[in-house]
Amino acid sequence: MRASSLLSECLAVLSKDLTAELRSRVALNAVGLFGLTTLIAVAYQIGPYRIQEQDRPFLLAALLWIILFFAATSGLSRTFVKEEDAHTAKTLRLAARPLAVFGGKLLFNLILLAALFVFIVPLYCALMGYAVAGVPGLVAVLAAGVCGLAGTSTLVAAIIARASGSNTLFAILSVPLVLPLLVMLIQGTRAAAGAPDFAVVLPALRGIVSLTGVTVVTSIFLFPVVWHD
Amino acid sequence: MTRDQVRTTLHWLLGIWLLAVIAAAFFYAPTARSFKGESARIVFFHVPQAWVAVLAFCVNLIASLRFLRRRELLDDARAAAAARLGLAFSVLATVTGSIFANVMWNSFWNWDPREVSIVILLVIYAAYFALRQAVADDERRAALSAAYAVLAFVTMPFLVFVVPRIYWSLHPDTIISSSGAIKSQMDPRMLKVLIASLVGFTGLFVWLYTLEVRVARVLSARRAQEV
Amino acid sequence: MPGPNSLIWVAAVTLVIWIGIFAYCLALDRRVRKLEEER
Amino acid sequence: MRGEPVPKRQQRPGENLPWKPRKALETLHAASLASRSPRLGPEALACSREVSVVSFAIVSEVSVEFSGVSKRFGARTALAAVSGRLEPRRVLIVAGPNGAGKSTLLNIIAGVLRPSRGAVAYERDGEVLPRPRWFECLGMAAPDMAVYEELSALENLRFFARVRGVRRSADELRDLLDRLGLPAREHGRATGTYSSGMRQRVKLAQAVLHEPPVLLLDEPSSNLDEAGHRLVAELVAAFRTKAAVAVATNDPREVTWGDARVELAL
Repeated sequence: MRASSLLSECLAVLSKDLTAELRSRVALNAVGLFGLTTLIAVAYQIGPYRIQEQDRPFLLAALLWIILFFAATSGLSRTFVKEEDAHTAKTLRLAARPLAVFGGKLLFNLILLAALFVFIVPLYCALMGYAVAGVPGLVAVLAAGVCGLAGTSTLVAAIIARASGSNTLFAILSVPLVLPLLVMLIQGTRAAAGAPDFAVVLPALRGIVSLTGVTVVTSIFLFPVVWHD
Repeated sequence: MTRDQVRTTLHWLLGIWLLAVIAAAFFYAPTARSFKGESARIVFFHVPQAWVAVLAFCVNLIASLRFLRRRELLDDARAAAAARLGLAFSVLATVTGSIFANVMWNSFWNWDPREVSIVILLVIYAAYFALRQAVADDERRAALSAAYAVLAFVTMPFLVFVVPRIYWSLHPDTIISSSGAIKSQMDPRMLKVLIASLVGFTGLFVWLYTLEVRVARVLSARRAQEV
Repeated sequence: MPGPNSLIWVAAVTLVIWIGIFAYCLALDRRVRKLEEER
Repeated sequence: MRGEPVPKRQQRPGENLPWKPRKALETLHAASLASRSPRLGPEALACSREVSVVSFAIVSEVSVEFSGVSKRFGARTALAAVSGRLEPRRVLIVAGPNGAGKSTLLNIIAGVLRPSRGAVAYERDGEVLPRPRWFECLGMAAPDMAVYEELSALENLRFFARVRGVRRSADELRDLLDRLGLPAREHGRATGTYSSGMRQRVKLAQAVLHEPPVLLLDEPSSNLDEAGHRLVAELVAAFRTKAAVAVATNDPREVTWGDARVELAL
């Protein structure tokens, strides 16, 4: 019988993942280094002056999300792949409920992405001379982006960990699912950078939040199928 | 009339029906004012192919959900058969779509939302098959690809409805709206041929689909015998 | 731009393609029926 | 959808019986154990008297019935129509040469693997348990299972206790590790630095941590020294007084523990 609630089990899985990650820093290195190298490469080549004034808003928003998305995909699948490769997945399968594992891993991916965004975005704005008019709007879009990316890719990570576990398969499977999210995020970022008031960001936010909600709810129903044989 | 005789008559009926559709598409239907030149008649083939690609995706979803409930490998075979046909038809739809775009807006690709959603459907099919190749055990492959099919289907509406509307606000000045609008101001004869073509292509899809499922059923029966 | 005679030409090619597909499907259907009879 | 969220359950009677008073029961167990189970091998009997037994308080009894279980991996048939039953207070030995499907059978019984044909049924106080609920009354240790190498033995056990929803204080966990022969100075080091024998003891600890009514051990004393083997014998002896135990092995010493046996051929 379960004396504890689902939430405390999710937090147990999360704290385990965090301590393991802080000691081995597998996903952190992958995500951080990938993000940094692409950012430096882009900033070095383009920098704040080489784009003409009229197409700066489109380009800078799109470039930001390209860097963030590909940095994310290099690290998001680690949490599940490591469990399968180290054979700890079977022990966890026999110890925890599937929803607790999904919750814990989702929260872990959220924190990992939040760390990546906090690290890369300010650097990006500085190196690329990206003047953002509506900072609260941008922060809202970024937060929605963290939830969206983590929500979509957690189940995909679980799927590929049970398949071949390769990162390329993770990118192939998550691209079509993340595409609508990316289009809305880029549109939201462009709007947030353009105008200071918050209302301009709302249409994109509505789209992102509803897509993330639908994806997370579907993933909750699908996760037990993927996690257990 | 045994089932086989019914089936062969239906097949011959479908054959003649599509012959008539092809003939009508080239000779019976006039080219509407908004079409430039004769080769825009390809719309009679492009729209049904896109429709069959989406139909195949729905059949794949239903088969996947049925597999998740009943865990029968035959449902997985159905899902895979529908996905294969869906992939073939979405490739055809993309090719005919770009030819159609080239004729209408003299550029092979100009981000018309209908084209974007068909190509994304193509990418989803490709990812679905990449996943199926990557799993060895057939029970697990069935479960994982069923889960992915359901997840991809859920994000599909966002692709088809939300992205184009947001995208339009970015480029309001594109020349003509998506082919959906053209359909409404077509003249009645063109509409009749298009509907006939839709029915014909759906019949073709059903025929190919049942063929594949019958093969899968025979193979699984043979494997069950060997155990 | 394609004149009427090339239209006939394109229609002919399409008809040939369709007849090929149709014949292939019929042959497939017969082979599957033979397989099913073996069960 | 099959993965429906698990329904709320009522509190099991005596679920979190305080651990401490049971210590008094231990010596009683040791004495009663020695007299009651003649079939145990001589050295297992000797060791269970002077070393304190792993105490436990399993309240409800679970029996497992597997009938006509077979498993095919593509063309290869790993298991062909195996049947048997796991009874509380009895040890079932699953014996057979390597590759005969011992681990496959145990995985199917644990619900981690789905049988191609046949069925497995868990029954607790007359009520059949659905598959998502099996793992709660199950403890398993197998070669293809591992504990988290970045975490120390203590952190591993604390994690498994929390995630299973079982309240265990730090010194109870340390007590369990001591009993399984893990020296106290090792408790804090990451399991990655452990020897395979020590890691096997942590695996056994996580299997018995929540006092499961069903215990599945797959080659429990693999890479264990002589003392380790005796500890496993004692563990099985302790658990057999209340729980259903299945041990997959072809180690002759372990085969003697069994009340019943399932022989798997190649």
